[in-house]
Amino acid sequence: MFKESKEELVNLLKKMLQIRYFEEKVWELLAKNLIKGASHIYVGEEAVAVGAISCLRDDDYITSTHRGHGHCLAKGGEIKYMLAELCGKVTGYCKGKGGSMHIADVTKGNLGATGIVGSNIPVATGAGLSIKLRGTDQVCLCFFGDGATNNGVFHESLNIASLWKLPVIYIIENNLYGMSVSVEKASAVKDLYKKACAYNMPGEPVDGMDVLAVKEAVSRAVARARKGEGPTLLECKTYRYYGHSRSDPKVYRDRKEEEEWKKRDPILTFSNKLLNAGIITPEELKKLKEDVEKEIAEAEEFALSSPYPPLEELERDVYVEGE
Amino acid sequence: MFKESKEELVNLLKKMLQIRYFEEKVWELLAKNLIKGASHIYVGEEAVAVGAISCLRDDDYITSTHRGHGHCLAKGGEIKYMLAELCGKVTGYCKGKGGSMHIADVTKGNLGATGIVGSNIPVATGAGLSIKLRGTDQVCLCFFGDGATNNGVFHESLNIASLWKLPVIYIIENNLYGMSVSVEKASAVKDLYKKACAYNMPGEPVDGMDVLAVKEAVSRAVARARKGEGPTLLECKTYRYYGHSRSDPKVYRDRKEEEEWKKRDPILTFSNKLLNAGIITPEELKKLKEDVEKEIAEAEEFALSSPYPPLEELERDVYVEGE
Amino acid sequence: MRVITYREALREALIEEMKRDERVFILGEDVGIYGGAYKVTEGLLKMFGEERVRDTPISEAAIAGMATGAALTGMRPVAEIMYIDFITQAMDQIVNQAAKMRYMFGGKSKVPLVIRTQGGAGRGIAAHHSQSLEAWFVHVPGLYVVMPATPYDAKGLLKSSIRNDNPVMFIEHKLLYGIKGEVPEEEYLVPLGKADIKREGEDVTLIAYSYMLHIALTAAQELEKEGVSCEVVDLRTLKPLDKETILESVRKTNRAVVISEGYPYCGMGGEIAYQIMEGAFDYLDAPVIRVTPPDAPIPMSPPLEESAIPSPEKIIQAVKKIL
Amino acid sequence: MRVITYREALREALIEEMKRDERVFILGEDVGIYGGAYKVTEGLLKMFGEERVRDTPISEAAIAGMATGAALTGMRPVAEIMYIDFITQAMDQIVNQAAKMRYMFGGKSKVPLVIRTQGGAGRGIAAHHSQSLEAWFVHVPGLYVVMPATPYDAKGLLKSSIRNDNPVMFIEHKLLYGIKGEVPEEEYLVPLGKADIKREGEDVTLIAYSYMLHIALTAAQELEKEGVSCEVVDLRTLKPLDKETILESVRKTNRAVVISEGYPYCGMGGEIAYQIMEGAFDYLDAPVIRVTPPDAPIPMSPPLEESAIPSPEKIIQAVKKIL
Ligand SMILES: Cc1ncc(C[n+]2csc(CCOP(=O)(O)OP(=O)(O)O)c2C)c(N)n1
Ligand SMILES: Cc1ncc(C[n+]2csc(CCOP(=O)(O)OP(=O)(O)O)c2C)c(N)n1
Ligand SMILES: [Mg+2]
Ligand SMILES: [Mg+2]
Repeated sequence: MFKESKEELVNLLKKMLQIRYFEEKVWELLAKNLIKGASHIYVGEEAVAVGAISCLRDDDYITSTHRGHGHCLAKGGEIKYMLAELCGKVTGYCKGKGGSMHIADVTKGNLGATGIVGSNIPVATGAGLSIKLRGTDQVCLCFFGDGATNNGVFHESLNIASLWKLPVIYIIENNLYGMSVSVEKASAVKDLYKKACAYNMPGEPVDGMDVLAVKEAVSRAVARARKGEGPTLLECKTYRYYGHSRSDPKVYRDRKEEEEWKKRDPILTFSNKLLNAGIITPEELKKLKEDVEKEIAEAEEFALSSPYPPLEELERDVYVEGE
Repeated sequence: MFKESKEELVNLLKKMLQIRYFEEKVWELLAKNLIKGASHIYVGEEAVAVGAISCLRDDDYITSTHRGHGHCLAKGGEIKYMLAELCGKVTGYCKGKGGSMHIADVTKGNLGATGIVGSNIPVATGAGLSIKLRGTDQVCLCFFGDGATNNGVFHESLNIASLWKLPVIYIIENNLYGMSVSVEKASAVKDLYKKACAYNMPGEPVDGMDVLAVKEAVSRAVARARKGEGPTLLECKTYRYYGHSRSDPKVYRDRKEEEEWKKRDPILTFSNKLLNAGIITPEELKKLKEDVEKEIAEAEEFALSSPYPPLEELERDVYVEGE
Repeated sequence: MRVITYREALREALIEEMKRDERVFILGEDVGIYGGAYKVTEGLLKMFGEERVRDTPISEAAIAGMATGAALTGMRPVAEIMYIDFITQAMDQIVNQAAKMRYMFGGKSKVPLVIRTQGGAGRGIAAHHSQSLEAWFVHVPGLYVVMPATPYDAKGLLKSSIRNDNPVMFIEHKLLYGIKGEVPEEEYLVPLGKADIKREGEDVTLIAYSYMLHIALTAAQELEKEGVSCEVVDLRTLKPLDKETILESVRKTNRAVVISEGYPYCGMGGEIAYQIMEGAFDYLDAPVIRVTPPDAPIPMSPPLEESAIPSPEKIIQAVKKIL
Repeated sequence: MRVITYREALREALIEEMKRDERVFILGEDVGIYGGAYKVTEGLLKMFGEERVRDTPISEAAIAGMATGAALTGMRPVAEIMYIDFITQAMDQIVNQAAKMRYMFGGKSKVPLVIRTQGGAGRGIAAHHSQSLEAWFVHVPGLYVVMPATPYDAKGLLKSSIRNDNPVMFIEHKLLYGIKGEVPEEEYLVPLGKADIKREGEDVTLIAYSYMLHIALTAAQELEKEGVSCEVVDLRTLKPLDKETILESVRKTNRAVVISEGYPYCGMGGEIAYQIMEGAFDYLDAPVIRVTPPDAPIPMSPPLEESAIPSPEKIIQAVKKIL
């Protein structure tokens, strides 16, 4: 029934749980004002980051977005350093300078989240070019939202990636809205994968609530890319459960739509699948959840007790020194 | 055989001749250094501007490009003011401040040429929005080259125009090259009209060497736009005979390709058609050419004898005064 | 007098001008049902309908370009760019098209548009959502730059900006939306290009604008306790600059400190300092000093961010240095 | 010593660095067979092949963004933006991505890229092809800004820029490509961040860079005839700025004029003037004066254009004003 080993399957579930609980913790800390600033919550979309990044090797790249916690975690980010970063602590991945919207761990191939919608698309394309020039068989996954597909850099980048057959997989996380504006109102083409037609590139819709479907589609695209056959555009249809950011009252969508999507919750459906197939037992699932909860609690402890960066950090890291 | 009256047909031919002779004069004056700066010559592409703009009313708009003399002339620009502008004279359309790349006659609905490739595309889209908001049945023709279709503003604009059903006709002047870079090397999709697929917009190829074919396609698109049915993307396949600019040695294409295209010269083929159909006589054609030549000579006289703007003009027109 | 917030004042200005002139319309991201990221356009969709309050896709270049095209053809758009940080994607349309068209076209066109945007740090949202980029626009000929600090000025200046026939960059500050101040019920305008003395004093002139005005006023209060009398000039309009009011004040106090939240180099601080040196060198008893953030991006970490922004203490230090 | 042109010097630098380090590659519009709009990359395609000398579509944002992504992942791209005027389309990628990544990511990444571009007026190509926008980049933390005036400096600075680990804006001048100067056969570097005294003098310091250096030197020659001894400082690198060399000169001469071809407000002239006031106020016998074009776009008309650009006469006038 499953191509994957138990270990792989449990790992997929675990990563999704980690993201879910991490985000819920973030939401809580935002409410308590222990995290300042903005955080865009990935809850509901876990299957996309986890399924997609499960196809990668450690030396592959991703570029992420303002809604980037899930990508970071799936690419091997450690929860405690992530949470510390969101709290602006010196122990965070970026010494607290980046925060939620700029979380990055370049050493793990996470080329960074960005606060500017779409701006990671040319960067990912450049990473693809770099791979090609260096002659390795790495790939780069480029995540972005439905809203980003209407930005000019999407167009410029996909055109070039296709021309030059760059090993980049462009993954649209279509959660139906860019802030308050629905895909209906923002994109002349409603099935976003169809935009690939303008770039002579394969485009494909994917059930973004099904981690294995995502894994399957991305792994095919990755295989193509590794063979030098060029980029792919994948549209993962998914849903963000929370508001765009904490201050969003979600007046632009109705509760019924939310309920419909939640019935297809990626974690719920996948864990049920594993239970039904006898891959895991209810006890194992319970244990898994407890483990992740514990991990999150430890990370919270770590993040909250970590110091802020010293004020000298303000002017450091602007330039590479000693040139 | 022709839907058009003799007067209309002769007018099309005359406009094409005016552009051709105008451009040849410009080339000559550039060589003599009587025109400074850059001028991008439209020779070979006359059928596009003339055929397209013949579908417009006086109150319709166009937006033009760095290769904009043909558009300006076809939209009712007077040759002497155009040539004066290229020479930087105060009698020119822009008092000599704009020159070749910024020639405009807003009063005639020519919203201007631009030196930045693609930058007129959002402007045309805004003119379309303005028309819609004001509730008139005007339209806007937006001209740009094959190269411009790879710029992000093309994507953003066409998406919005389609969403909002704006009365804009996007006309690609596909002359096979953007400077030295061929469509093959610059665009992942080789038939540029197909890019319309990403915007849920009709797209159509047009023989850009045939003034009546252009007229036919554009008039259909204009009719759609006037009825509120939205934008169209037309790809006029054409060829620029000269180099990109005066300094271009054309090493990126071969002379044979040039010869092939010249066999389909828009003026030659159209005047032969009119002669063969007996619409005009050889004498009329000869007379027409002489008239145009004379007009150009007069314009040259006007432009060269006109004064430069006084130095006070340098700081004028930056702002609307008296606010 | 009635007391309302800066946000409400802006909203009133928009409503009044939209009622007064049907050519005025709004376009931008999430300006409709969402009411704008900072809720300035809240309720306007209901009041004026979807035609005049237009949600756009995430297409900053097209937003600015469409506003330009619409303004050029008789409308008076008020475009919103959600954060000034994103204006980096719209620079060509603002700087090369909107700002230069009138000049390039020999004074024969006008582009009456307002771009509302907001900048500034203080919310812990890091380097892509905290910039103060006004200097870029002051640099460019053809633009007005307006940055109100109080509800009264916000309303009166926005109304004047909408009525002005030039392209106006109207830059709000994210920390100002909630501040309250007196605003008359009856209609009024605040003229563009006029600075305002917000506090009279004898010993030193503090020159500030936008959020920094309040920091300067706090510093002035503190300094008063130590017997130093500060005159505080609120620029309100950065371009065109009210040089006379500045120079008059400095001729009286013989000392000046300029406070700006923008990056230091080639910023507004140095500009004002230069103009004072040029216009009142013989009156200066000490160098004019600027107080700005350091030459570094804005960090997320709260203590670092706080230390980046000019504070009353830093202003006081600067004043003491030149006393 | 051997005499070659500025263009040849740049070309040699590119060739030497591409031979030295295979991570170095070139991308941009018409850099291949065309050899670049100003022929700096002529012959490089033949020498290094299509992989390392890459013609791109007209996609400025993607060019800058790809360079960023490639630099972030181990390559050392030299991207060409044909005219600095077009960089308006690439601002987000340069300013928000390339410049800020290192800081946002807590110093854990580097972006070693060079953006070669050229600016300046003097060729009669009007407002979209004649700007000097260096001030925008000096404003932004995280970038280097380099503007050589001589063949010697052009070669040595370009080589240093390519070897530098920071993003460097390398801005050439269209009127300089043909000028000749001595350039050694053997390899050398010119350090970034060091100004150069191109002429020693006693009475007044002229501070200039790029093409304006030559205008300043001409003015100095003229002034010498009238018994005024000018020291001429060539900034070479605008950021980081060699404040010490400037201040040292002014402490000797007690007077300074800054010459810049950029727009006046928030430009380099005021910036240097400010830094002199701050660092050497007590040495100043007169205000520091800037000589720049007026606050207007660059007009096409030759006499107007000429009158826009700082000339030896204008510099002489400025010097006389403060003597
Ligand atoms: C260039 C730019 N424009 C606007 C914004 C403000 N903004 C932040 S997220 C967002 C919506 C993005 O929508 P989408 O791409 O679908 O991603 P999602 O938030 O749904 O994951 C907007 C408009 C931005 N950050 N950058
Ligand atoms: C944004 C921008 N990039 C580059 C250029 C330089 N440039 C001027 S014309 C041109 C080629 C344009 O090609 P195309 O759009 O096909 O128009 P054509 O010249 O063939 O009519 C280029 C690259 C420019 N003017 N603007
Ligand atoms: Mg979305
Ligand atoms: Mg072309």
